[in-house]
Amino acid sequence: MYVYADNAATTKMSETAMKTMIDCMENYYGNPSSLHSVGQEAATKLVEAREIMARYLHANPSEIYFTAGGSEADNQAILSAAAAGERKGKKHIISTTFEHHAVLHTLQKLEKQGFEVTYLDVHRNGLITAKEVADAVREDTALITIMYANNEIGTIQPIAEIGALCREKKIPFHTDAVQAAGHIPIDVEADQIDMLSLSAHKFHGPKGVGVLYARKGMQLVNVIEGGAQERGKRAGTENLPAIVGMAAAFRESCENMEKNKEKITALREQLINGLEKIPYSVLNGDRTHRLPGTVNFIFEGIEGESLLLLLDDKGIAASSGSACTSGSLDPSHVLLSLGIPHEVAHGSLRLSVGEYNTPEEMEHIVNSVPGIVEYLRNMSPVWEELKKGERKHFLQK
Amino acid sequence: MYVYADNAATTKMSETAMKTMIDCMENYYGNPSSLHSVGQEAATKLVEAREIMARYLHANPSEIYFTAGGSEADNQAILSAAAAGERKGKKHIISTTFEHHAVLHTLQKLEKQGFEVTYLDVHRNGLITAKEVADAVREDTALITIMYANNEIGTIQPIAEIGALCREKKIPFHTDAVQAAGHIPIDVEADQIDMLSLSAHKFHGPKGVGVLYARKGMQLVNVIEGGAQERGKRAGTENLPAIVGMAAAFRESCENMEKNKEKITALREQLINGLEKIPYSVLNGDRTHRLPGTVNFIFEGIEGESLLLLLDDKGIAASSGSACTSGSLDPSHVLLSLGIPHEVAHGSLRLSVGEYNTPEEMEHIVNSVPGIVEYLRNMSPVWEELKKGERKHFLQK
Amino acid sequence: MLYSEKVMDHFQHPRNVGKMEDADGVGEVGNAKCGDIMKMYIKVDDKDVITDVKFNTFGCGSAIASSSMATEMIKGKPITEAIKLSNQAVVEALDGLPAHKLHCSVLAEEAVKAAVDDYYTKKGVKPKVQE
Amino acid sequence: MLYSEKVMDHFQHPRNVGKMEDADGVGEVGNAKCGDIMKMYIKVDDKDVITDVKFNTFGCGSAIASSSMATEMIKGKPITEAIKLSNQAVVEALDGLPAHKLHCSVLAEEAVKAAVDDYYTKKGVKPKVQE
Ligand SMILES: Cc1ncc(COP(=O)(O)O)c(C=O)c1O
Ligand SMILES: Cc1ncc(COP(=O)(O)O)c(C=O)c1O
Repeated sequence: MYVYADNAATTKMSETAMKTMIDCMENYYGNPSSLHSVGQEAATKLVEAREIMARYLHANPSEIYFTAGGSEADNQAILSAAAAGERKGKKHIISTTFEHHAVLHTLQKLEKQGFEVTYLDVHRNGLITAKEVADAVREDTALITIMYANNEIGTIQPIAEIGALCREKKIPFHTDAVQAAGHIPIDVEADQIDMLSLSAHKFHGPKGVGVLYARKGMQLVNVIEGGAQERGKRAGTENLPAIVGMAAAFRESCENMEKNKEKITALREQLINGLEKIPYSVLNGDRTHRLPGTVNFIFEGIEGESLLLLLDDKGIAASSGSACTSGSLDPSHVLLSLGIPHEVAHGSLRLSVGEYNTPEEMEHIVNSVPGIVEYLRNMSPVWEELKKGERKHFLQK
Repeated sequence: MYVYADNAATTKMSETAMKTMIDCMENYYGNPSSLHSVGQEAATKLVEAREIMARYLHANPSEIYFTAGGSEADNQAILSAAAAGERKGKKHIISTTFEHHAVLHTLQKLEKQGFEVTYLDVHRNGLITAKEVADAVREDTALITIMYANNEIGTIQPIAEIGALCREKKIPFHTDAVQAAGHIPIDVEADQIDMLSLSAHKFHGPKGVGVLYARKGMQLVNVIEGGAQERGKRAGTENLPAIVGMAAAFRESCENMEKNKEKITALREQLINGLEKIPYSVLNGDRTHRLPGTVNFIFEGIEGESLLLLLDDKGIAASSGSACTSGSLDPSHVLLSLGIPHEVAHGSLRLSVGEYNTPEEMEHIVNSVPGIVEYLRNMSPVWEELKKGERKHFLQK
Repeated sequence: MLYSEKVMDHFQHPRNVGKMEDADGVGEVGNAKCGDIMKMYIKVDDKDVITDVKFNTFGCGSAIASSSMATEMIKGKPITEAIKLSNQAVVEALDGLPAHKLHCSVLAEEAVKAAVDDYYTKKGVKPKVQE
Repeated sequence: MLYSEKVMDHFQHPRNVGKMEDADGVGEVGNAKCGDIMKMYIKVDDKDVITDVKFNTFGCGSAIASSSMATEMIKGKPITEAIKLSNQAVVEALDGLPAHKLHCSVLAEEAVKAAVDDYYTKKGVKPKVQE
């Protein structure tokens, strides 16, 4: 049995998305900017894809900008709001400590250019409140950017409340919805979102394509200069096969969302119930305000990479916020921002499941993890010291 | 018969590239940054693709950066050299008047930031000389960026000579090789190129993927901030299916280059010989220093868009630098930069052919164009005036 | 698709193309630099009704289609009605034009007005075109 | 692949894992904050030869593999040879390590030296580890 439980990293393409994409590569290879019929048929496909994306986000097609992925969309949204703010002398941004690097590194770039950023604490449960956002608002706040759902621990923020606040204060609101899109309902109208990023490969669409939703009236700056594609806001020959593949995947995900959500939530609960029995373990992030398919545990006394490799050996693909998986010395900034000490943050495991997974697979995971954790603990001098009381436990039980 | 003669706009994917890409989507869907075997198998594919691109450019794999296309690569190359130059107080750039918009618009952005750009005249034949570049060099020249081959008229610049000059003067040299790559031999070592952009969909690879080659030691700035992909220089989950598809297409194009070049050149000559018989027409760009497959003609007294639409009606897909095809009021900046007056620049026709075209198709084009030109001229008040001598001819014959 | 079926029909099968040697009014608008020139010829009977109309156009698909449509719309109409032809009416009759092509319909309107203008001038009547 | 077959072999089947109650020398290096701790136990006979060695490691795949490899490389060797074990030798024996994992081999080298250090200290001999 091989269990792919790393859907938050990337997903396998759906058959529908794949078929749509292949059909486009074979039959609609024209450049949508070309006047001849090969080009104009491609242009028609582009229009259709834009309409589909808009429909399921409750947006207008003219508010959809195709990008090469979530990172690019994040960069463009933030740089655009910053440029607009700067023109009015506003150089303050509100965000959180546990955003994706596509957001954080863009914010850091802006800090070097004189912007000030307030990074809201996300607490032990990985949630912020609209009140905390409101308290951080200043006269010169140019942008509030808060992710819809976190990629490592899966917590979902109160986006509609934050949206309402931003609208009231007339501050542009961007949300990185890369983990949320296709998995939980998103309504940019109801949520009062001004800009939103998503990436197709997180919902069984192709890689290398995403959307920046930007509400009418938002002024965008280009991340990529050149031709007049995407109404002059994103240059480069349109990646039509990927775009139509994304639209097909998004439609499929949204149409089946309720059904999938129910199924995936059950798988997630199976995992949580099984894994929380492991002594000295903890589930990261709020128990209920979370994505249907994302689970993140810490096991004291072990290091995440070893756990991953041994799980892989048992046919389970998972991920970790361990330092060793990223090549840096610090464990993931997400885990640290929850207030988890370095010592235990290294021992994290993320399992992210989707509609292609089965209860049998969850059983396999639940049966495999405890033994591996025990094996690694037995090899670990840290565990030895914890047992002997020479070291203090961070976790309960 | 349907003749696709717009290969400079975009190409149909090769079967090899398509198969490679589909195989990757189905079997190597993992995230190359993931530690489990699904991810590591993807990582291996990524390494292989990088090696292939490097091999056929005569570069080192560590000098290959995957981007979402030619435009992004152009932006990043130019912004990087500008940033490096600025640190040394160098804010002068040399380019040409007929670069692609991905280059020109990036240069214009830099001009707003205080850079000075010398745009070399490309003359009536669409060629510059290394001497002209040398004459433009200043103490504070931070970058020389000159396209390998022009996208509208197909002329090829003396890149090796310019490369040698740049190396001698120790000025970074970037070339937009989007039209050249896969069609004529490129050797970054021999040509002494420091940075180079290419885009897969111009050589039967997938859309939405390209390469920025940057010689060891070139300092890159990020166009897209975020994760540590591409050695920290280009964030975003790698678009692996497109990347391996590009590598497959590039290998195929390079391996078959000699054979294809011969075939395509013959097709091109068939077109030129046929079309230059049309009275008051002219071939744009140097007769010999040109891409194997690109032909650009002007026919006096007519407007390009009408010509394209009527050609399409006869099953011929072509393009034009007419103002009407771009939505602007001016005809293509490329044609104007050749010194062609607006009045005739509107009447241009670009035919770009490739190895999938046949002599029969060329015959169909050569047989169709004259009649359509005549029809449109008969409808044109301009032609009437030219005939009567009320208007002066710009073109001969 | 860039153009409506109507536009494509009028572009591919333009009505009333050609010169008219004995026109009562001729109007030429646009210029070659901008890539559009329309020349319109009208034949007017003694009841000020446009009995025939012809055009020659140098321009893009929508320029040719707009000219063709305009000629159809004024043919058989009294001059007083023809000069009321608006570019919006041409656009509507064509089932729409892309935003960046609307100027073609404006040219068609202007060409009609120029031809009528010329007709009045030739007749020595003060042109009523500009209201 | 991230790791060589050798690394994977030593990670999946680590040699000499465990504690040693009656060790002649024990060394612990690294710290939990950084995510790597290695503890090494050696048994030394009266001819200063390492007759047995064990390790416990908290850390990533390459940390475990480096520990395992290091124990194999010093087992049965005279102390004087063991203290010459370099991290490069461990890396080579493992058929390489990814650049950002090289510190694991350094830890392994340090763990051996710390154990030998401890052995000398216990024997009351001036340690010769740092040369
Ligand atoms: C010369 C040249 N440079 C850059 C580009 C941009 O490439 P892409 O559309 O793949 O971003 C193109 C083609 O569109 C081109 O022909
Ligand atoms: C929350 C979040 N934001 C942004 C991204 C970046 O998306 P992409 O890799 O498609 O650029 C990701 C995934 O990598 C993500 O999980």
